[in-house]
Amino acid sequence: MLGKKEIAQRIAQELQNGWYVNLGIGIPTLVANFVPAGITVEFQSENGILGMGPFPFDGEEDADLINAGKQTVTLQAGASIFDSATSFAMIRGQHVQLTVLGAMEVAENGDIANWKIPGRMVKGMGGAMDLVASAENIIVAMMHTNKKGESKLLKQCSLPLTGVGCVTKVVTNLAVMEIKDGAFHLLERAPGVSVDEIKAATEGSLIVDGDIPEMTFD
Amino acid sequence: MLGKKEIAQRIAQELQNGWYVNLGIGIPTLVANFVPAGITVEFQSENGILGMGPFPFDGEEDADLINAGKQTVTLQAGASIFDSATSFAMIRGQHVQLTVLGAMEVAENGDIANWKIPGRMVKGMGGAMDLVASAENIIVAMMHTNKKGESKLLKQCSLPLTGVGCVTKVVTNLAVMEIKDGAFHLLERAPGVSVDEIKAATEGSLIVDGDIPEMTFD
Amino acid sequence: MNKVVGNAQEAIQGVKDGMTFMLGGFGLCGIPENAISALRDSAVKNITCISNNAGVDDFGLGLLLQTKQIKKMVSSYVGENDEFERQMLSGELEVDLIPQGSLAERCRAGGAGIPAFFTPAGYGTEVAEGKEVRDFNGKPHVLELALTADFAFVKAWKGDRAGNLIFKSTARNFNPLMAMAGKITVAEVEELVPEGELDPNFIHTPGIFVQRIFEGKNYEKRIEQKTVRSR
Amino acid sequence: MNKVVGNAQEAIQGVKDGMTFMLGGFGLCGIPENAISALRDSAVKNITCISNNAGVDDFGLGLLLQTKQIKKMVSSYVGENDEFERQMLSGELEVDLIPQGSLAERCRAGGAGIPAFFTPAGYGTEVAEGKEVRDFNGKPHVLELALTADFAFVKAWKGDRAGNLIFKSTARNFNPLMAMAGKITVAEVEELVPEGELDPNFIHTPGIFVQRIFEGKNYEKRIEQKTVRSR
Repeated sequence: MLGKKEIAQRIAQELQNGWYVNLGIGIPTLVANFVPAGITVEFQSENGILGMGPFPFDGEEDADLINAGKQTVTLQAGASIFDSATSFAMIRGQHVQLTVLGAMEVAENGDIANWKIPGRMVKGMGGAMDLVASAENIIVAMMHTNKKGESKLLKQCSLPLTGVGCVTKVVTNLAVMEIKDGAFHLLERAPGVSVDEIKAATEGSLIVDGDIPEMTFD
Repeated sequence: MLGKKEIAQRIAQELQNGWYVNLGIGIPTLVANFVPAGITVEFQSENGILGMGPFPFDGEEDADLINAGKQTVTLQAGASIFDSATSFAMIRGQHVQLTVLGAMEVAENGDIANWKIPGRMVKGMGGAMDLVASAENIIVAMMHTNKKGESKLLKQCSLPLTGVGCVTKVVTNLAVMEIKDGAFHLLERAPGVSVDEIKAATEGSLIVDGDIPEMTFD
Repeated sequence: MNKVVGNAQEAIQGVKDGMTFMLGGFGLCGIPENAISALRDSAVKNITCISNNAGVDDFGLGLLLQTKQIKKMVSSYVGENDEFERQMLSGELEVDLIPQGSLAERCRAGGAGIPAFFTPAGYGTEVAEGKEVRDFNGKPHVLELALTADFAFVKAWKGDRAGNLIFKSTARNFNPLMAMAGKITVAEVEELVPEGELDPNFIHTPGIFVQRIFEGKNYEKRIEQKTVRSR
Repeated sequence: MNKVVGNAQEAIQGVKDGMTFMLGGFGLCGIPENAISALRDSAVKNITCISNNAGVDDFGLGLLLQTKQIKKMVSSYVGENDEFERQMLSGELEVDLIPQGSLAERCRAGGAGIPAFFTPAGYGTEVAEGKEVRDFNGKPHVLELALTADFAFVKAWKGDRAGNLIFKSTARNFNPLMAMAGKITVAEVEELVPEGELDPNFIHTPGIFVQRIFEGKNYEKRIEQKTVRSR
């Protein structure tokens, strides 16, 4: 079973040289710590940064330089700053090659719900609806089940949707799955996790085709 | 009868303090030379200047700094440069208080034609269609009649339109006219020009209400 | 052009109950702190605020929520404000939640004379309910309308007397877009400079979009999430 | 990110007959001189060029008109080019004339994932023929579609290896918008600098919009209308 760090680490293996990548709040943010050696990617933050760097050293934080999670950050050489309309022009115009974000629910057809629990949690969608409606390559990073132990990989989302048929891959504490043809296709198991355990934790259709390898980490 | 310079000079009397003004090619460009003392206006050039200044001194011209007529210009203190989309955002969004442009024909309902003579002249509309469709205050600067002596103030335009029902005022070598309620309303005569001469040169409905004063110049 | 006014009180002259305001900023970054204080002191009420976020309980737009001056919020994310959530869930506050990119583009459109545009964002979600949907390039898009405001309040780093503005780092965010969309746009700046001091090539908001400008004071610039790494 | 290619010939690799290109510039100001020369030398033909103007007879896009490489022009104003007018009137050249603001906005929209938008420009004229018209705020507007291109060729003043660009004065014009709308955007710059040399706060075109960049040479920067005043 993976921790949050390992989920991020596994997702980082998906990065390709030259990609622009938008990382959501939570686990996705951690992906930046695991960029494989030898490849260069630039991180986009939808509040207006391209080329976002690590957190600043203590005492060097700048209230005017934050990421979309409102955290103080830094800029890398070659970074640029722009307004929110230009930022979403990049996103909507598919100039960003990969979006990684968290979810409360993902359905077997690629639907995602992550912005609202009616009558209870109403934080808003932020940029998530723009991101999932636009990106061609959307990886969800999340726990396989919720706090009550219920599957978050469903036949159909029960919560209000963020986007329809858009998620291409899901990486959880248990598995890596691709979404296509209306089903979760199991690609990799977390170390020590069996296919049966993954099946048991997955409510939506799970296709298991042949031998499923364990994830590997360098 | 006014010369081109005097037409521009008369139009300059319409300027109000604090206005942003777009001047078309030809007579309108000359308006910038006659801004009345004590008022400040800024000239917008649709290729991306706000705060356009006079022509440069010889030898100081810069190929990278031109106006919409492709003429070398200068910038005034407080000027700004922007891309073409932002420029037309200003125009379409009605942030420019006055547009002055030339015309081949103006109709009594405010229609204007100035971009095309089918089968003969096909230079294109440039920014004129955006300007006339957007501005609330559009003054046409032109000669009252064409080279053949035919009226350019018509019941209906014969050439392909640039915009419909948009011209608010016309200043010619003969007269100043306001357009409203489907007619040209004579406001002022050029020095030495009679109402009858103006009537004779105007094909569209011309309303002459009371005594029509001569234009005055400082 | 001289658009300078003396202070925030002068700058908000003309605000009336029931008006719609835009306020720049992302979280607490780049918010018009002086204008918000002046609006609170003015006691203007029943206002609609278009702002990406709603501040925190005791800062930013949270100040106007405390005093219940806000009738309606138009935002994309309001997760940092408990009082907001309480007023929304209890029905005291009307809320229109909008995808962040659509919010930004709708403000720009309002300023740019584009009354409506199509975007893929929100298709198939409750955000698209009641809106026209049309396919372009084989993909469904939602028709979104432009937003404008009676007043737009923005915060810049430097500005000149003609209203030209430059922003610092991510304090830019929604400010340039909202500046375009205000019938009256009020800019507060950390430093007011003479015309000619800002390089014309690097103006973020041309002065034509700004009607009033003043040098603000006592900027707190509160940090919401101080995150640092060890040396 | 390193997007640097050696020269214009390398930068145009992949251009094919029948493709659609965007070319920045207003008149002869800010045009991609090196790319145009390379396109002429490549003998690519039947191309569609989206460019505000069509150059003059012997410079700018006029060079590709001379060689009859252009099948169709999409422009707002072509009044400076006699050969253009001749080819258009004789029917050799297809021409789509578009209001300048609509052209600029359609390029931006293409880059920004906005497939269509409403604008007042052209309503009631032949430009609106066959297009949807809808009233907003009591005023008729025309639905215009986004434009994109197989290649966009832009010219900047300075650029870095990551593709970040800054433009000088009015040589900016359509360049930043077309940079957004090219599937492959090729930027030629007067000066190529290392990453980190351009101030992140004052980048006109973020590198994400640029796929290839090179330092151009022998810029002629011809002036169309030299206008001066006496001292």
